[in-house]
Amino acid sequence: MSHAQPQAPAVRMGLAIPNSKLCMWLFLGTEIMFFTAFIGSYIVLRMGSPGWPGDPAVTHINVLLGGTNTFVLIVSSYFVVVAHEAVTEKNYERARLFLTATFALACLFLVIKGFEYGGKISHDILPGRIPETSQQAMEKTLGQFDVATSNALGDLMPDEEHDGLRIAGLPTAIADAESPEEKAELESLQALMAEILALKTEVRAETGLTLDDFEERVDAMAAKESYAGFMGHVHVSHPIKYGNLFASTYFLMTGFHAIHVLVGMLLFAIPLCKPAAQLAEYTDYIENSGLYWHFVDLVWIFLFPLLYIVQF
Amino acid sequence: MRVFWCLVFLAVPILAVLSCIYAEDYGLWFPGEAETLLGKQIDDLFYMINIIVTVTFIGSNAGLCYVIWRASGKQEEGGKAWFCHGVHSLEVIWSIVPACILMFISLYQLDVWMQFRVRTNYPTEAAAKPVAEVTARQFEWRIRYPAPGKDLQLQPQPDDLYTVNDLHVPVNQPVMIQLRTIDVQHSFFVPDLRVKQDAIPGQVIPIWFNVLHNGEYDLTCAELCGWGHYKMRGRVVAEPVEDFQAYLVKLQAEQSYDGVANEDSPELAQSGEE
Amino acid sequence: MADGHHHHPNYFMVFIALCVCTALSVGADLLSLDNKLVLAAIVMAIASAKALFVMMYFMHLKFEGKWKFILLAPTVILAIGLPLALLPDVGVHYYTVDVPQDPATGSAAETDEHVADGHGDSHGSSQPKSHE
Amino acid sequence: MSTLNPALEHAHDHGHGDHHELTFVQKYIFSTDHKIIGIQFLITTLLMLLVGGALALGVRWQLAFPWQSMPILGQFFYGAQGGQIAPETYTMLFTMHATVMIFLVIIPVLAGAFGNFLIPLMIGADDMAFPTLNMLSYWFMWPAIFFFFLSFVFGGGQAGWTSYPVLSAVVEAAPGSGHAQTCWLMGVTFVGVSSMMGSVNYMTTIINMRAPGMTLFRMPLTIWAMFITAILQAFALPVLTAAGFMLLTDRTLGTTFFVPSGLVINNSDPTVGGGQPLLWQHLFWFYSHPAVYIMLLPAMGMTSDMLACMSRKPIFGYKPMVLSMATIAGLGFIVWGHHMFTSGMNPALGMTFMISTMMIALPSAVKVFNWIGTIWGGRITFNTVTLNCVAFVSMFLIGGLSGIYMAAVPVDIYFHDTYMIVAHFHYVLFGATLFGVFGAIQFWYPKMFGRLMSEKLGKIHFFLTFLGFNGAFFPMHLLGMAGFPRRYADPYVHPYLEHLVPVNQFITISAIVMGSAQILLLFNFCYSYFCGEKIGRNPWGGNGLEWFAPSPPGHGNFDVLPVVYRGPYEYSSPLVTDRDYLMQTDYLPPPDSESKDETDEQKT
Ligand code: HEA
Ligand code: HEA
Ligand code: CUA
Ligand SMILES: [Cu+2]
Repeated sequence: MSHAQPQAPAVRMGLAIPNSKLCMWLFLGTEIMFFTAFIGSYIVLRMGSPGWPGDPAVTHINVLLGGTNTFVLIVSSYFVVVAHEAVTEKNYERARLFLTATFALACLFLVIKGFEYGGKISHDILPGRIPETSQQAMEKTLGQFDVATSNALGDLMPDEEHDGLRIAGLPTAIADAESPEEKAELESLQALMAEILALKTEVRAETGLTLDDFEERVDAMAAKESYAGFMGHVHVSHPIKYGNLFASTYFLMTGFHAIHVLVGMLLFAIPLCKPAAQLAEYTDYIENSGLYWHFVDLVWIFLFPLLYIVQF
Repeated sequence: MRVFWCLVFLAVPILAVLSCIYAEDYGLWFPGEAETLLGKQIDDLFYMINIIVTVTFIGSNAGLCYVIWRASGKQEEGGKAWFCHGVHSLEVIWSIVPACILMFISLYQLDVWMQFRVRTNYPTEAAAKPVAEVTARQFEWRIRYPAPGKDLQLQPQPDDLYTVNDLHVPVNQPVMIQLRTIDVQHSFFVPDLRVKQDAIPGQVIPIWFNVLHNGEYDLTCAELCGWGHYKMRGRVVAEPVEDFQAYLVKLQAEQSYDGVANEDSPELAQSGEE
Repeated sequence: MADGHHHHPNYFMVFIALCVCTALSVGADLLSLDNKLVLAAIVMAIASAKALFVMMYFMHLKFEGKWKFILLAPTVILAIGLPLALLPDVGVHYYTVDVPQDPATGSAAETDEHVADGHGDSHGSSQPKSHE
Repeated sequence: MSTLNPALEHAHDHGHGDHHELTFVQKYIFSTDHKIIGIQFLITTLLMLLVGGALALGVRWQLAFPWQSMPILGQFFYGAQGGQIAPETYTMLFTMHATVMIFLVIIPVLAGAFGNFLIPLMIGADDMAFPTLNMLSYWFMWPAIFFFFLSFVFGGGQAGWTSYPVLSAVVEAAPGSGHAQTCWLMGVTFVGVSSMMGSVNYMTTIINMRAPGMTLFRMPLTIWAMFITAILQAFALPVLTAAGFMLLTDRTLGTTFFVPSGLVINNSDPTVGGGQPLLWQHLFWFYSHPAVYIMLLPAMGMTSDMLACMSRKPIFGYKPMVLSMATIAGLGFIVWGHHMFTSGMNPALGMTFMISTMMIALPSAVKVFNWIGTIWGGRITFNTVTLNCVAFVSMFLIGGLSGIYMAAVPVDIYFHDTYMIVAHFHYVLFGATLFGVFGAIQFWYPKMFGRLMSEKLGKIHFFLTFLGFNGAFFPMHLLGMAGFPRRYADPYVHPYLEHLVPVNQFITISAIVMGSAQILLLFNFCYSYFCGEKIGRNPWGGNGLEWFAPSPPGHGNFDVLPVVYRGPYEYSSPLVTDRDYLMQTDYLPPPDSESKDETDEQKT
């Protein structure tokens, strides 16, 4: 940055803070705007949406997990301050210790976040995949049926190339079956497929089949022992009205926040790789990455009530 | 060279003004008189702004050309430039005068805008009985009229009448249409009527206008909607109320003539996804 | 000048205050208030208080020079202004909105809803159900 | 040179060879020297100007000779279709034209090229605050360029540069645009990252690295403009980046921020979701309106400096100039809705936005009048720099005034998305900004390479460009009057536009003239590098610190740390009699009056 000058620099103009800190603050200003766009969009989209899924049982939003995560971040924020204080007091071992703790807490945060994501993913609460009307819910279940039968066909008739051929060849396969078990299996698959087709026709024709009727029918199919082997991943989806917008905003905001957490961990990892004695060179660095880390905490402080508590 | 360059810069305002004066002769002005009441007001506003802007334009260019002419002559006359950091009173004048003009322009406009867009200013009968629903779609305009004697419902009705790219409205009375789109954003633009309104996915937007003369007016799409954006050509036909009613009756007759059961056919014609 | 040796604030107290605030927000949620707007106001107020604590003490803003106002004033104004400006257009609707998911309940505009196409749902349970 | 500055006397024998040798790659490719980075930006953007211009000529060809085989390009690109372009291709042409021009030419040439080159030189710093970050900001341009070109290969963005959803969010809406639109968004993201790195760096540098004595109100207007631009960028750009991410996930991951439910697009299944397309428009213009000032303010600043120097006169009303730029920036944040007057926005918002938009003409007016005031009573010669600067003022006047018609909501109902808009923004973007840039190239070229650019070529280039420019874009106002919609591949399917073919042909011919003239610029640029007249530090008799450094400045810029004693516009000062300029570094022994100005106060 500074090069040998023929003259020693006289007084430079400017603020009495280091460039790096100034730059970090300016950067945080841009970050505020970045999250403003996300959070602002969330608020207005949510207000503009005629409804919002609020029931935690449906959305798998868990206030306690969110609260724990808030706590984790606050502790980590505190630890960063302590680490910075220690490094200014030239107590490098202590600084290192608290930095390590911060790093660990960041990991913990991500793990908890991972649990939450896992819960949503396992229920397919993912943007674009949530049925919002019973029609869509039934369609989705039918789609699962299609996958299940297609898999079953593939297992039973591995010789044919694709589903079309397999379906066409099903009667022949039944006729040629080598063992009675196989024959029975093929036959029950055939029966299942016929039933699904009937169900599908009924759903598509919009004859007024309600989701409850539909569920009954599916349950009845599931209850049949001969079908049990084919119904692996099928279960009746229920519509979550406005769930897609909910999932979109939820994943967007927490996702970008998580990316910021990862970046913060990277920032802390760098001095942590150095021996404690070298932390002296990192005084400003720790202060600045601390600022960044507080900002990450700040964002979460707002995300927590917005996403977890205000539910109606 | 000095004269040449000054003339080059002087040519800008002169040619600009001249070309605007003669533009009308070459079909480069509004495509005819505005054919709606609001359109007339819009034109009037345009001409008012035009006068203000032209005066500003000529004035500023005169100033610019004058100062470059004088300043480029200094070389020959010898002598130094005027050492002056600014004139405070001038600064004040040329901030306040434009401020007043601009404030005047913007406040003066509000009325027309409110008439066109603010719900409480919609003409009451027209708003109560929209003549048609126009649904934009890649790349055509689908029009749905209520059956003669009935009111337009937001929900399609079995006896609704459908056409494509051909909107008929009664002349000389305020009419309202409901604008929708079934896919991407489009914009309902009738140059002669000075009407333009985007059709936003997910919203139903009312537009009203009052066509003054019988005639056919081009309907175009003014918001990029895909490769066929340019060819969303339709027309708006303004005709006396009796003709309009007759048109609807004719449409109804045509539509029920299909041979299919009367009740169902409109739905077939309407479904946007075959 | 700003970096002169000022007293360190008692970080631990700040930390405790933050924890208490977090507990309060969770507590507010568990109260299950009837008026959700009150709840929203309470938790957002708590969040703002927390944010203020973090910024003032952890981020040292309390001890910085005047530049903090120059930097933060426009940011805060824009950050509040943007959602406010979006509100009249996106948060509420001036025109009728199509809500195919929900023909029964009203949307923001008073007018009736409108099913965009054959697939719009007009039957079935409109109450979301939990899975399993 | 200046006898008034004793420091400079022995500066010459220092030279700048006493730095350790850098390899070619370190010095010219991955250089962290702001001057090299600036020149890298400049050359890149000039090349991109050709690309963007070539795309524009494609657009023009189609409009003048619809569906006829394009001469050279047609065979090259669309040989398969007999040289004829498809409507999708037309859409792609103007989308990519605008993208290249805005994201790869105008923004980087102003902030990237001139911002980089001039900021440290003009404030008396040895380099940017963060040279490596600076280098990265250049190299992040390349992924952007890569993605834009990749997008091109996939068929190009097909939703205009404004990229309005649902057209841009749902793949079925523009079948050809599958990966292209995604790449386009990636490109925008990278441009954003690049500008963001630049802007925080510029702000830090300007705030913290000024030479002794360079108080805020002694900074040249260029620096003020760059500073304000950087602020605009820092606060507006993240919003676009965020919105871009939202659109990207809408396209790829199935989120539904901008896609309402129940749309049947191109026979697709009905969409699910509940998003709102208007949200994109708001977020996009929240960035892109400030962005048009990002594309203008630096040129305004540079023009102010050049005009003052060329008129040998102090800038007229320095503080009003600064204030008006700040006001433009401030108001620039609250006018974005004027792009959405017909979009079905809340009418109350429409009114608010109309008033704020009208008000933004006010600071612009102050600037225009102050430029005229600067020339007033000055002493100019019509060299290339002057010509380009006067053209800047004259063209900005036209472009700005046409903005007034559009700012009036009712009138904009008619003009929105017609060629009136196209005329408006080419007048401000090309007419103002690019003429400013052409002037700036001519003006600072000697500082970059130590040689003057050819005046003769420069004047011919200016004349042809000016002629072609006005010939091409002025008639567009009249097309707009006739209701000629923009973004039409073949407007003549509408009978009311049929008679406009000859006008379009005239425009196209003018555009070709203007395009060819740019080859002259490039030629001049290269030719003068080898054959231009060699000059010393201060060929124009300028006052700024950059003229205090050697031409070209060495590593670390200044052989003597400059100390600033006054503002940058003391041309024709009565305090010196032997010449008509008084550099910021010139020390005048105090008669008495000036001493109060010289306290090295700590200025924030
Ligand atoms: C450098 C870029 C630049 C600049 C500086 C401006 C400056 C202005 N612009 Fe422009 N604008 C664009 C680039 C720019 N614009 C672009 C790219 C688009 C289109 C985007 C797209 O859709 O693709 C656009 C579109 C656009 C629209 C949207 C039109 C539409 O799509 O319907 C509007 C509407 O209000 C507008 C208004 C203005 C105004 C009022 C100014 C003002 O700042 C101008 C102020 C200047 C003056 C007025 C001249 C000097 C003043 C005087 C001499 C004083 C006296 C004057 C009076 C008293 C009247 N612009
Ligand atoms: C800074 C920005 C900028 C610049 C400089 C230009 C420059 C030009 N633009 Fe630009 N234009 C835009 C920004 C810009 N444009 C934007 C934002 C849009 C809106 C897009 C949208 O709707 O989404 C637009 C749209 C637009 C349209 C409207 C398309 C439509 O709506 O249908 C037209 C039509 O004439 C046009 C023409 C031109 C022309 C003729 C030039 C000329 O000035 C170009 C002159 C030519 C050159 C400078 C280079 C010549 C080079 C050669 C001859 C050599 C060839 C070399 C190689 C092949 C390597 N532009
Ligand atoms: Cu429809 Cu453009
Ligand atoms: Cu704008």
